[in-house]
Amino acid sequence: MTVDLKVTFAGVDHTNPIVAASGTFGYGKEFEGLTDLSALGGLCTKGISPKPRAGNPVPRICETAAGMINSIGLENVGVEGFARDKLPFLRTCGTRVWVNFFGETFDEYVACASALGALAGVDVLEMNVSCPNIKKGGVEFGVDPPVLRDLVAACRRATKRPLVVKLTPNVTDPVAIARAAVEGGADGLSIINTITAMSIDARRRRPRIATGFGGLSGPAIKPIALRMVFQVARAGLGVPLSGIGGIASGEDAAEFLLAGASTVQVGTQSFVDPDACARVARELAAFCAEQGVERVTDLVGALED
Amino acid sequence: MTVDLKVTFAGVDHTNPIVAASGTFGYGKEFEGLTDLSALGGLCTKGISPKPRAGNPVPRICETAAGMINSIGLENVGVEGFARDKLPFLRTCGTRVWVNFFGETFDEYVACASALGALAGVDVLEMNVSCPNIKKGGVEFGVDPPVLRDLVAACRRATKRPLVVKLTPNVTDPVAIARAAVEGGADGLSIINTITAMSIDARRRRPRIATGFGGLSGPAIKPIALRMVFQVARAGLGVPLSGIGGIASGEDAAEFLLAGASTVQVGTQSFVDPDACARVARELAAFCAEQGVERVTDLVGALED
Amino acid sequence: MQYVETQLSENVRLAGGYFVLRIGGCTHVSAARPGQFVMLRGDWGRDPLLPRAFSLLRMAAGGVAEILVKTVGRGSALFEHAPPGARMFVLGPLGVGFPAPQADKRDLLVAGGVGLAPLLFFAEQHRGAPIELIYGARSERDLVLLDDIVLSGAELRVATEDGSRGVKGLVTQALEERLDALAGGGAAVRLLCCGPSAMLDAVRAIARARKLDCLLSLEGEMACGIGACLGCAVATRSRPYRYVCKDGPVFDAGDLA
Amino acid sequence: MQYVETQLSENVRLAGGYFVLRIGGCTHVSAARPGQFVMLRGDWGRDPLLPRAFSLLRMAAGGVAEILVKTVGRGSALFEHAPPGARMFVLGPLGVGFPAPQADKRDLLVAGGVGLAPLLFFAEQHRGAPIELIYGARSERDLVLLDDIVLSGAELRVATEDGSRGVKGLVTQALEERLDALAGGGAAVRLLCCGPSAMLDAVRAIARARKLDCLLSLEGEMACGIGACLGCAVATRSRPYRYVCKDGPVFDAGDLA
Ligand SMILES: Cc1cc2nc3c(=O)[nH]c(=O)nc-3n(C[C@H](O)[C@H](O)[C@H](O)COP(=O)(O)OP(=O)(O)OC[C@H]3O[C@@H](n4cnc5c(N)ncnc54)[C@H](O)[C@@H]3O)c2cc1C
Ligand SMILES: Cc1cc2nc3c(=O)[nH]c(=O)nc-3n(C[C@H](O)[C@H](O)[C@H](O)COP(=O)(O)OP(=O)(O)OC[C@H]3O[C@@H](n4cnc5c(N)ncnc54)[C@H](O)[C@@H]3O)c2cc1C
Ligand SMILES: Cc1cc2nc3c(=O)[nH]c(=O)nc-3n(C[C@H](O)[C@H](O)[C@H](O)COP(=O)(O)O)c2cc1C
Ligand SMILES: Cc1cc2nc3c(=O)[nH]c(=O)nc-3n(C[C@H](O)[C@H](O)[C@H](O)COP(=O)(O)O)c2cc1C
Ligand code: FES
Ligand code: FES
Repeated sequence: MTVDLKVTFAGVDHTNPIVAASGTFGYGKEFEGLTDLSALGGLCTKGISPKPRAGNPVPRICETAAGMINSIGLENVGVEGFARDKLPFLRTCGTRVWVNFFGETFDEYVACASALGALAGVDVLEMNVSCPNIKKGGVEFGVDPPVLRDLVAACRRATKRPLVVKLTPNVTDPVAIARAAVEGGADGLSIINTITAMSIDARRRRPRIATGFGGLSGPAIKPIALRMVFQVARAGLGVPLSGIGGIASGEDAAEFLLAGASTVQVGTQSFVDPDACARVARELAAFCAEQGVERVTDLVGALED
Repeated sequence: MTVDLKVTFAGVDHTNPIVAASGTFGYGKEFEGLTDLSALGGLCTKGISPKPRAGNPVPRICETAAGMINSIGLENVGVEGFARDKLPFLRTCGTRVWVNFFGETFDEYVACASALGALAGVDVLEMNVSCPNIKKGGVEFGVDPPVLRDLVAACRRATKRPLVVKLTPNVTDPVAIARAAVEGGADGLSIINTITAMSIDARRRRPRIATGFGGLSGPAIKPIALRMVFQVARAGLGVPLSGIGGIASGEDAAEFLLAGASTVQVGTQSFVDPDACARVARELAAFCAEQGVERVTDLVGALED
Repeated sequence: MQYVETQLSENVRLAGGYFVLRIGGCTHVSAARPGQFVMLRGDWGRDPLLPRAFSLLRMAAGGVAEILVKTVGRGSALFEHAPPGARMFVLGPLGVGFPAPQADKRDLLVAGGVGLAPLLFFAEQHRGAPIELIYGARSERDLVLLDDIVLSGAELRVATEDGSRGVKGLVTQALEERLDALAGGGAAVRLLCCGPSAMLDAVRAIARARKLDCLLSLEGEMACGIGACLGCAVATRSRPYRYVCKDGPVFDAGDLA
Repeated sequence: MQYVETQLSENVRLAGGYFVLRIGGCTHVSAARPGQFVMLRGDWGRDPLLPRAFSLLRMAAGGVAEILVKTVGRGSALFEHAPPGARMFVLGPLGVGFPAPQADKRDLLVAGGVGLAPLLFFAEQHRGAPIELIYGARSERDLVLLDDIVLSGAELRVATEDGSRGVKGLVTQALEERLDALAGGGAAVRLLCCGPSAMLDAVRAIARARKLDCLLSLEGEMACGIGACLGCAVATRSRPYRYVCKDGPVFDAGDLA
């Protein structure tokens, strides 16, 4: 049985629903020779800011049970460096190019959306709103519905590209946050970013991450991510969802599709196995074939409950 | 080196900081012959409601990466059954008796606090506020600061026993919630309860838990729990904290103490190894000895950051 | 009773994806009765987190516990690849096993898949008692340990869905035929059954229709195996819920709700 | 390059909690140079989640990769207990190794703990070159593979903190003494060092003071080993950060910030 894996997400067609998650796939080039990049539905870059950033001091990562914490500090080459050094390669990969971006201020977000949206070869803009809002005492932009709505609306006005908002899971009510993003004009939602977490070295009496807190990712968070995707899907906000969190197999991907996502992103698993995205795509195809699912889109939201 | 493991929590002295977490240790009796109950600092019972409850349909549990989801449905013998059939044994265990309780309404909470608080042999009352508030459309009592403050205040008036409030982690701002509980009169805070989560059987296209959502526990959530304990500890609310979430070893316990907890609870690990609580207590003593820590209380909040 | 750390002695590959784990150092389980189970963990990290329940296939000399496993998920796959010498953690014996044969009854054991394990144990333990074993599988290559069954002295009948061995059809058809053949439609028969849940349901229906004593060994989602997590609940007539790990895994079919 | 699934051939226990894993089926790593490393995972679930980096000790005939491990945490403990036949997943060779000996320089290798591995590999690979190895440990029983070092032809000096073997004192004292004894304070010497970070720092300071070429093999928190996670950053003079897995693990001491 041949399975049709094609999906359209935020108006952009993808050869399959598997997208490499931001910050876990470098700028694509890092995985050349380690996997077949054209086997991916899409590839999301490391988060880009207006200016280059050197990132946080080490230690930046530590392992936890079935997961890891990172505080890379959004190290990136900046908009210009990206356009000059990274995008040309990405355009040759035979996969959809998602560009993740962020700012430290409202204006930086808008500048980034505008500049990146103007680059040919950028298929989808993904807005990372899990960054500390300096004006509001460092609380994430993404936790306050009115702030988020305005921020998304401003970015929305700055570009015509498909604009996907990546939600933070560190909230009481993900649906309220999702609704605010959609009201602001989001074409899709990515769910979820990392969960704020901490690890302590009891012998050294210090946090294992230089910055104290970091973001938890990996299989450990999958059940939380799946719950949030399902909650938002059930709210019927009218935009497609990209499910993220601990996906490591085709069956994991299918679970997110059933919960209501129409693309899924593979993050931490690419560290465990650089071929993970392509393998998940293969396994998803095999899963569909085994289950007699002709079009992968038939899985989307097909959970019986 | 002999290590002094004694702690005082909410005015009650404990032989060591290790408490068996609610819902993971039955009513104590289940572990007779499987571990030395008198080696525990305390033992928290399954959550008690005014009337007995049969609990949820099966499947009630499923495994996830380094964790599990449960939706037992707060099955319990009710206040009367507890006083008659369970408490007499608990009083003979040589450990502090924590009684966890909950209600479906405001009045049920108060009735429970009052009835349980009147029983001799109950050392600590632990209030589970992660239950759906039927009046508010099933949202947990514990996510709304004003509601929580009033609920705690009402229970506070109903009993003189030490009253510890067990916080839900499903919130944007754990400090705001913690503050509300303390304003209501809590003598201590237990942090955290399970995180709302979901698991899907992709082949059967159904949630793996009969009720759809359930609570995630185990090592997977430890980094989130540790972060929340640290956040609340740093806020300096003036009440002691009991750290909970994925604790499986003496070193895990030490991490929570360093983050600011003065007792810790071992939950899911008792399913992996019925001797876990006693083992964690032994390992914590060995850790202190190795580190030259004379009094376990010296670890509390001693993180350098 | 505590988890005992020990080592895998042998990992015997059988047909059809089945294998037998022979675990040494299990003298603490030696007194186990057929139908009882152990909780088993391998030498892995915190994932899979929970131990797995396995009915005992037999207790061999020198404290070697044997269990019959088929790979279905993550835990069993890790056991499948565990080489001799791999560390194992074993708690048991747990639960309530099958009651011994009764003087006036013929025991008809009905087995499917890994459900063969406790029933073969029963047959071996009660050698000489009037025991028959009806063993069903999809196809001949899913049948395992046939020699052991024969050696146990149990009268063996095989049913395969594709007819590649024994009677063609479901094990329940073979059961009905056998009951029809027995005096009084098998009135002096007791059914002991372990296998997939569809099979348990079908056997239970037959027992109800023919008013036969029937004991079923159930599975259930287990976290602890010791009655603490309340995960393995099963609805019964005598109480709202009983627990597979404490009150079972063997239940009187008549008590199931 | 992909993770290759293979099996542990042998798990050789050495003194002091050290052991050597001999992993068959590693022809893909055969061309590895001393100082390069592999990412290794065992047959466990999703915890520990991440692979572990190990410098190669040597590549033996028939594609057998050898690594020297000491148990310090969860991953190494699982490897310690892995019996022959256990599944292993190996990615490599990764990173940049030690540059080959230079005609006009004497190589002084300074090793501590598992840091011996890449340096012994270097000595074996460059048999005949003027190589000396100064090997430090707390005590005699923490010294491993001494015979192999001698066989490699490297001139061996041992320093133990308790004086139970070789010179009493830290490895850096032995290094300073040796440099003093060499013509021109060791001006025609290149230092290659791998060991605990305190040792690396001390050797770096000596190299700086004496203006010697110095190459250090660093460790760092790694998730991926391929330059993707940006976890293994190390601050350098030439760029704000370089990465242990891509740009190292061997760095010119002069470039470290
Ligand atoms: C009392 C008792 C006795 C048991 N005795 C045996 C025995 O003798 N031999 C044996 O092999 N197993 C036995 N089991 C089942 C065993 O405990 C495990 O559930 C089984 O090995 C699957 O575990 P896993 O980790 O491989 O699968 P998991 O990773 O836990 O599950 C993977 C997938 O398989 C499904 N699944 C889980 N269990 C089963 C099952 N039993 N049949 C079909 N699908 C399943 C799950 O829903 C999931 O989709 C027994 C269980 C109980 C409760
Ligand atoms: C390039 C490179 C090469 C390496 N080569 C080798 C090698 O040849 N042989 C070898 O045994 N290891 C080597 N390591 C280290 C190895 O990758 C693991 O970090 C080490 O085995 C510990 O892993 P673990 O899972 O046992 O400990 P973890 O569970 O990851 O950590 C447990 C505890 O040990 C601490 N810890 C972690 N690593 C070390 C360490 N290296 N020394 C002291 N404490 C530590 C952690 O902070 C933590 O407190 C190398 C690392 C790198 C980056
Ligand atoms: C090392 C690392 C770096 C990340 N960087 C970014 C980033 O720059 N922008 C972003 O939106 N998300 C970032 N993320 C979050 C991931 O894209 C993803 O949402 C999260 O890791 C959960 O998915 P996973 O469990 O599959 O890893 C990063 C995650 C990791 C582990
Ligand atoms: C099966 C199960 C039942 C539980 N029942 C209760 C309960 O009745 N009341 C309560 O406050 N918490 C209950 N909890 C939550 C635990 O007490 C604990 O807060 C949580 O499991 C996190 O700790 P852990 O990771 O160590 O398990 C339950 C947890 C589990 C796994
Ligand atoms: S398995 Fe926990 S109560 Fe039965
Ligand atoms: S280990 Fe990931 S970048 Fe070096």
